[in-house]
Amino acid sequence: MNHWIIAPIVLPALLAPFIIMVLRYHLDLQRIFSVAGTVGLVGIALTLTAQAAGGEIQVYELGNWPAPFGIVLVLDRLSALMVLLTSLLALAVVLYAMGSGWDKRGRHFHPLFQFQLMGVCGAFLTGDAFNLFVFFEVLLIASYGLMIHGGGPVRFKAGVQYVTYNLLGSTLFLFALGTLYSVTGTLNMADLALRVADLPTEDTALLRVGAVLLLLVFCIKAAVLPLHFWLPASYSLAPMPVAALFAIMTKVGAYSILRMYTLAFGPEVTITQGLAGDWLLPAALVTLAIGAVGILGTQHIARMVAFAAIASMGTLLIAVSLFTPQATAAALYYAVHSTLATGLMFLIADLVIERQGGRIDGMTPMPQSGLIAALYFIGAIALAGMPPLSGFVGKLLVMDAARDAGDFTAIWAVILVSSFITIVGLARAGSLIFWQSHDARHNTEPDPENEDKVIHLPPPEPMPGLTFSAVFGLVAGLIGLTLFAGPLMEYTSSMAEQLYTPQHYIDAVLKGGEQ
Amino acid sequence: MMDYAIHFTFACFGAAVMMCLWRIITADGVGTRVLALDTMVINTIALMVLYGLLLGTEIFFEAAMIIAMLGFVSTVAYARFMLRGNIIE
Amino acid sequence: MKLLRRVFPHPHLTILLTIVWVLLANAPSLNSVVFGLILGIVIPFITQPYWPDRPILRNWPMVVEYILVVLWDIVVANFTVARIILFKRDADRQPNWICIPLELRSPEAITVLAGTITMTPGTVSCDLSAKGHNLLVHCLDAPDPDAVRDEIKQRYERRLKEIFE
Amino acid sequence: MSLFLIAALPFLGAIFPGLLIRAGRNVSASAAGLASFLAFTGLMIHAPAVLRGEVVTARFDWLPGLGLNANFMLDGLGFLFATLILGIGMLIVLYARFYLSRHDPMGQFYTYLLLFQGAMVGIVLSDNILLLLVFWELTSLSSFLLIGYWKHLPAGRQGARMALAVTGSGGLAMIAGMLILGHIVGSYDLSVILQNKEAIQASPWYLPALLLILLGCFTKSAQFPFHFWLPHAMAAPTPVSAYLHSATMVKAGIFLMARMWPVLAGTPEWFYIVATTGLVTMVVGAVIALFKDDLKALLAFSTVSHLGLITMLLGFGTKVAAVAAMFHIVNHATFKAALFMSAGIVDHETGTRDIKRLGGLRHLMPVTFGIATIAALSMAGIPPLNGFLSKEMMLEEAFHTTWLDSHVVIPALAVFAALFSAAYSFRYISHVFLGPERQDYPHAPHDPGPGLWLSPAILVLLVVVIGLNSATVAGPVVSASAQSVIGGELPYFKLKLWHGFTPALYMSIVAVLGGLLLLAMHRHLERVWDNLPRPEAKAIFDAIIELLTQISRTITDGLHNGVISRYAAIMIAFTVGIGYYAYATGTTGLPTRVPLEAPIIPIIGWICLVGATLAIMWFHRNRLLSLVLIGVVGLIVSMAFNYLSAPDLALTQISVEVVTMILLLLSLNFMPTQTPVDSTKARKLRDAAISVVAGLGAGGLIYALMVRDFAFPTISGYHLANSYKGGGGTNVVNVILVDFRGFDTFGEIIVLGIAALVIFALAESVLSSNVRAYLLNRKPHWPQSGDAHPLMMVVVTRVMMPIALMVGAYIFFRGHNQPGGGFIAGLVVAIAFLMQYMASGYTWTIERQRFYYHATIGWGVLIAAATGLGAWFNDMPFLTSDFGYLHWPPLEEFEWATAMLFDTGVFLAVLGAVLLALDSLSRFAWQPGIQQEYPMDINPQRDAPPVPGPGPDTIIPVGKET
Amino acid sequence: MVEFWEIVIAFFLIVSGIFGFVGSFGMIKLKDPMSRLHAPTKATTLGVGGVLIASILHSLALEHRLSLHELLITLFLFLTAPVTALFIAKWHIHRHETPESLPDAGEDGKWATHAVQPNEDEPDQTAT
Amino acid sequence: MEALLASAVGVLTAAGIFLILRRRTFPVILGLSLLTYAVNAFLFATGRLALNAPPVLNKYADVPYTDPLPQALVLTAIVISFGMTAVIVMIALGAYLSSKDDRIDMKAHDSVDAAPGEDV
Repeated sequence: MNHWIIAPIVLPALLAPFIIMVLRYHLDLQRIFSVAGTVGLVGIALTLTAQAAGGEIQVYELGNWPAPFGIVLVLDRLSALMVLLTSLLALAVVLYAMGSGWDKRGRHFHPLFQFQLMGVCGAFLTGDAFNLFVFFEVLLIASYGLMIHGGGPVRFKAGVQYVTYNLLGSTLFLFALGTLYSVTGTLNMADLALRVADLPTEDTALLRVGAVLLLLVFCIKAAVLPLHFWLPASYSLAPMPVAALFAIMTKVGAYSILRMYTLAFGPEVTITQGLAGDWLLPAALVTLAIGAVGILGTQHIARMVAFAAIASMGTLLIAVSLFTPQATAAALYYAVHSTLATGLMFLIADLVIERQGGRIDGMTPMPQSGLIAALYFIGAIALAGMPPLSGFVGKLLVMDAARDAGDFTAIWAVILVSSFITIVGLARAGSLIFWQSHDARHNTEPDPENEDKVIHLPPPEPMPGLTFSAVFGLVAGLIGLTLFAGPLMEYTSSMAEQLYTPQHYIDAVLKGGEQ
Repeated sequence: MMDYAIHFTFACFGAAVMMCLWRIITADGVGTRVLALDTMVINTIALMVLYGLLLGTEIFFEAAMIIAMLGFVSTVAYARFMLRGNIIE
Repeated sequence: MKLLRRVFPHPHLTILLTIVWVLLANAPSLNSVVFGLILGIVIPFITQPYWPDRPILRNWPMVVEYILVVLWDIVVANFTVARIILFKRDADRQPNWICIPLELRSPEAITVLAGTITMTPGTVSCDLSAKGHNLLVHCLDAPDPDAVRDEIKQRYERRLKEIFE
Repeated sequence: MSLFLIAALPFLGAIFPGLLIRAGRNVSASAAGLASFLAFTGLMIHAPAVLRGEVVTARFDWLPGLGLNANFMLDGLGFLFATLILGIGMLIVLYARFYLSRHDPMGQFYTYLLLFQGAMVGIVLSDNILLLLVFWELTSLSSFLLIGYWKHLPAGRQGARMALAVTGSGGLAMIAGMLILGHIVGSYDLSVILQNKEAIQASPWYLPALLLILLGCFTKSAQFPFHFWLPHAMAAPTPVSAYLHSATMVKAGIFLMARMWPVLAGTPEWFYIVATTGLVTMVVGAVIALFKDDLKALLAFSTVSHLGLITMLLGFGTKVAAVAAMFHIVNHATFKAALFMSAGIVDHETGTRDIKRLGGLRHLMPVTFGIATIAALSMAGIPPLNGFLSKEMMLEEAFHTTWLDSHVVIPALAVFAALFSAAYSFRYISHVFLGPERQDYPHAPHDPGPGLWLSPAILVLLVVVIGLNSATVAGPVVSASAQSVIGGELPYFKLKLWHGFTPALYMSIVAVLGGLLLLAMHRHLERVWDNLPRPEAKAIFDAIIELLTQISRTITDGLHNGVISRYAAIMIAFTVGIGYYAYATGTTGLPTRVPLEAPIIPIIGWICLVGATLAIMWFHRNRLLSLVLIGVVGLIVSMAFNYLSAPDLALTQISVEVVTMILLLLSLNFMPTQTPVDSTKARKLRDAAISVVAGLGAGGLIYALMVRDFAFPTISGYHLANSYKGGGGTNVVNVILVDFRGFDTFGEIIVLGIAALVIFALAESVLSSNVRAYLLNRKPHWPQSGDAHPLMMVVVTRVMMPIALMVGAYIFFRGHNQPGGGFIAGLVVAIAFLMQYMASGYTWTIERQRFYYHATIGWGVLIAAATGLGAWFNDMPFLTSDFGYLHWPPLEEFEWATAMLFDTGVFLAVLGAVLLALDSLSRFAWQPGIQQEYPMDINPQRDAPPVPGPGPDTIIPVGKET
Repeated sequence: MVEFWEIVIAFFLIVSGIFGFVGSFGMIKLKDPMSRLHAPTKATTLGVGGVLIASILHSLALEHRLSLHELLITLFLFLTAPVTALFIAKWHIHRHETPESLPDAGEDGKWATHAVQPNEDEPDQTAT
Repeated sequence: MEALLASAVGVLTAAGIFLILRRRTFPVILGLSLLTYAVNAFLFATGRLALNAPPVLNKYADVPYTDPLPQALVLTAIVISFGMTAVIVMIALGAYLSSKDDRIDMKAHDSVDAAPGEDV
């Protein structure tokens, strides 16, 4: 019996209560265990990736109940990659959080962090629609805790909004699941796929409603316009390391769209035709545009990065919404890039905020800026999709994949114009924060009117070595992503191929049931 | 015979529940509202036992019992809230 | 004895709980009695810090008598009150407050008394005085408050005093 | 040397200056110089082959899936540019070493410079247009850094951003163009593309691709109307201006046009777009340059003009013009870089670059004067300098070119531009170096050391040598590069000084004489110029960017205005709309189920439910009342579950209901009890409309679902069939929860545990902030009554709590077979403890508490997980359950199941979570002074024997006996 | 025999129905809040009690098995209803009555609900 | 019966959403609770309605059972939404206490650098 599949869920699920029970008052030990757990997760994820690389789809039947009746975990290339991505990002984030001392600005950072990982990994691995809901909730509730970690009135307020919006989303999820169950009588995704394919025509309307509601739920998670409103405030007001971790959460939405809309409601299924394609692409385009506009239109670095996250989701979803193997391969590559880049940029934003407050107004001086400015520059390049980093490659891939779409001119135009606005916005912010402040420091006396705006923040992080190694780790990830774009792209292509031949998945899951 | 009696009783308690609701909505003070809610809970218990009687099943018993227990807790909580503000102090 | 006291901090409660369990199980069998007894021992053990000074019931026959009296009173009072509610005009009623000086001192006894008063329709025990020596009762229709007070003291408090003190 | 290495050397070199700067400025500069030199040497190794017309290549598959490959090739064109880049690069490294002041971070400078150099080399060596794009954008980025190098200068920052915005956007357009091009051809490799002229020019996508690519070229090469960024880039240190903005980066666009010339040129579109743009740029640049007082601005506009010239030549589309263009590239690079450096020297030594403040420097700075003069004369097109040669060729070509059937336009304008060109060149010499010496230079000027003038001197030497001996010195390179531009046979051309009395010669003479005349009239012209209304490019650009920013801000803030109700409204409306669309586009059949009858009791329940719900809407401002009404709703929903055969749900619903209500009450204690009116009528109407639509949607959907049967047999048939056989329980819902779908439940208790942790952490963080003081000084909503812990309540709780625990145990143990289970049991037990809290108060109870909630949650999750893991030892998947029967005489047999253990975990987690949440909330109300000694406030027994009544004023304090 | 039991059960049911109805009707009809407090006691006692007795009789006489767990509900109601009533009464006293409007509390001076510290409304810090 | 339940779901949804669209935290929380009832009822009803057919196996008789799966799902959903409600109540309380304002809306420019405790 191969138990590796469940390890990414069980490991954090055991670690977190252990930390709560035994290490509640020992921050140092918590840190050690948390990091060890995350490293372990990376190891597990690597193992899983290696197991999945061959193309075999592994099924884990929880409780030893056969497939459509019990819950199954399914490991294919895509889920393995997403778990790996999660663990890598998590490692960087946890190191950063320790180094910057964020984890001691409130209680229970590490347990919540582990639970969050559990939720995310579970969402990537599960093969059951309702179980997906449960893991969504796990990751959401942990994210609520992490988001308000550290407290403060504005953060709480943002927290209320975040929770409210997501509760609406969860409600919608239940409506969708109920509808799907009510029509098909199953919850297992593979079984759902089979039944959808054979559905009598009289039931199509209801099934379509269920399918589209599900899509909307995932779109909320993926921050597609006009369902993205939860993101800017919550990401920008969350502690930045947490926001960096949240970079993977939007990907959960994108992942789920890909999963459901290739497996059960795939492009060749006639009765769900036009549900995703018709509006998802325009929505993704608008998402990208609004994200880009937001980058230029904000006055705080955290909010800017939040909009950059939206923009990158826009690009990603453009590729997703094309629903072709080539585009999906591009989307997956871009997903990896955008996760790392967004995470990196949030961490950099934290470095800036800790020192300068994060306002993009050119008034607040930024001390010791050399290295951070360089890092910002790298992050901005990645986010804006400028060469030589993976953002550029990803953008090219997406544009190239879009070429076969009917309205590729619109796609290209939006991508390019958004890139332009992004570049202008990031350059503006960077020069105001890092360069203008030189001016402010050297040449002008502090403006008495703005005196009160200068925030006296706690001294910089106690362990800069850790913070910077986390940041450098992500930078290295981006560079690696660029250098090994070829092999990686091959791998994502094989993933896409696996996704677009859902029969293998269905066979693997349901054949397990006959044994 | 018994069926008629059961339905009569159903009607009585049904009417009682609705009167309680009416009281909850129209009362002038919170105290009366809580009282009406409490009464409503009690009527509901009766309804459930009746229904079990009608169907000849005991499956509703636990619910009735739990409601009897918990109705108390919530009423006390409301009252404490009105008296002291803090429910737990 | 001391050990027994520690293991069975609350014999009355243990019995009560065992009965409750058997009632819950609703199928008298050896299993449920044994199980109920185990829980009936464990639970008082867990909750004993919340019930520090436990009363002792002295007069068991009186307990039975008291219960029967109260049940009878409840039935009678129900009819009385139903008549008042259904047929008496609101203006004709004479609601009244009554103060009942208490001779009981044990909190449990006072509680039983107050509970009894409330459960017999027509009277509701509303408050204790600041040191617990008087009970405030509200009557739905009491033209003669003193009579009500005397009846309560006579019918209930006397018996309770015998039971508890 | 491999082309990879040549392209990589500058990048590798870029690492060192920054690292080595601690070792000193010389080391840093040497490292940079060495990198350039090595690359240059490597390049030169290939020189013979390239000059023979061979093409050196190096290939590496980077991202074959896309066609983005690290393919390099070195042909004549590439060689010409690479030589310029690396050669001038070395000179600039030298120059910069002495130019930069002590305070400038030199390591950074060289790093940026070499990054730029690498990017440029990459562009000219790329054999893959996507790779070229990569390097293309890299030049924009590195130039951004270089222009903004002096961070303290606002002009530098703005110039950098402007340059990035303009060239970056051009690059973006080019991406699209290149992708189209690659699509037409089917490959992104240049060598393949260059073979496919016919396919490209026949394609309907030719014009878009051409426009997009040219957009990139024009922005990069500062062609009108994108020329404005170049003068503002002059805020960069002079070495940068000399390098980027005269010799190399701005020529990237030219390079690309030359590169693409074989496939793109030769069509009318090409001619009219490129030649016209070049012509206009040439004229405009030249005119403006004459009136610039800033030395570098003058040179910048002259660069614009000359770039226009080259563009125009390429635009002509004739082979000779292409040769002339190549030749002028070389010449312009030499004299313009020298001019910039000399301007830098002047600036460096005198402290100003304002021509108005200069003059008469020829004696003070003789060396500089010499260098500048020769270079400027070359720029003016004075023989025998190299500038003359290429200008002649340009004029010659211009003379033969017709534009819209007119033979006059181009030659006339070309002469006009040349005339201005001569004029500003002369002005550069005369107004800076000639004329009387002045006394008011900011610094006392003198010639710098050789470190500064050596580089321009070398370039000037080249200017002269090429001019005198063009055929031998420049000839091979020009031919080789022209060969690779043109592709086929080279046309007949000769690089020499004297071509005879050609029209070009006359035009040249007119230009030079006219230039002198203009110089003489400069003062008057300037007055006219100053009074001329003309658009200020920077102001327009700034206004556009500012407008863009403002619009973005308006959109962003307007859209994300923090009003969650609007967000929610949008989401709901959108959802309903899309849902309806999905419904309307499908088909639905007739009802297949006979609806159940609705007797009187459900109808009453329905009335109560709807009435209570509407009342909540109506009275929602009265928060306590709404809570009471919510309680009614919960009660009825629970009843409905019971009625409709879901006893487990009913139990759960009602227990959750109570706990939720208590949580809400606890929090309401600290919040206002009334909601003020803050919605207008219209808003309410809008909200009502949205909610009604959503309600109709939800109700309609479930109705449509309920009247039809399942299309397939549901999977729950299996659950019913296997619940007892496989799961050992008769309560199928419970078996599903703890067995079939135990994993869901596992997640669910974790959710609950996390919720409690979050609440705890939040309470901690609130209580450790300054909110604590507020809480301590808070007044209650209304006066508090006396007797916080009434005697009756306490006594009843003493009996009720054990019974409630008993009920909890009962619910727990029967759960597997009858309605109940760990979850409900956990809630019931939690409520039992809650009763105790309410009865005797927080402090008193917590002192007697024997277990810790955190640990309870932890144990719960661990036990549940451990139960799951236990199956591993059986070599079964997580959560595989087992059950059996035990028989201990004289007891009857009873059942055990591992699922019970799992349920225990659920129980503990729920218990701990609920209590931790309630506990955390209760701590808000806790006051440090409250120390309760007694469980009840009034206890007559404590005072026994009764003392004669104390005075009527006796005060009973809360929770504390006097 | 069965008919007899049915009649008995029906009797209890009808009695409970009537009292349940009257209990809630009282809440509508009675005007002052204190009097309303008396109404639910009927529902609690005879109202629910009658149904429970009917239920016990039903299982005993018609299904021939002993089912006494209904007694538990009675037990709970009898235990809890007085406390509920007490609290609501206290609320009323707290809000609508003054020490003067109530009968004299004898030697204790005040009724517990009114026996608050004079400075209770002040910031609670002083409560130490 | 079906119509009753469907209309009840509709009314609960509508009322819940109406309250969610209010501008103070408390009504929003109430709205979320109502919406939770609605969705639970919805989910429950997807198993179709049945009277007196609880999914508790009867060893002695062959009786109909209603679909147990939606019930299990609703149970999970109830528990999860309880946790969520508890959290949002607490966060709302924290927001109110630390800003003395229970408006749910924020300003567009709100950012964390408003020092802790600063009134927004």
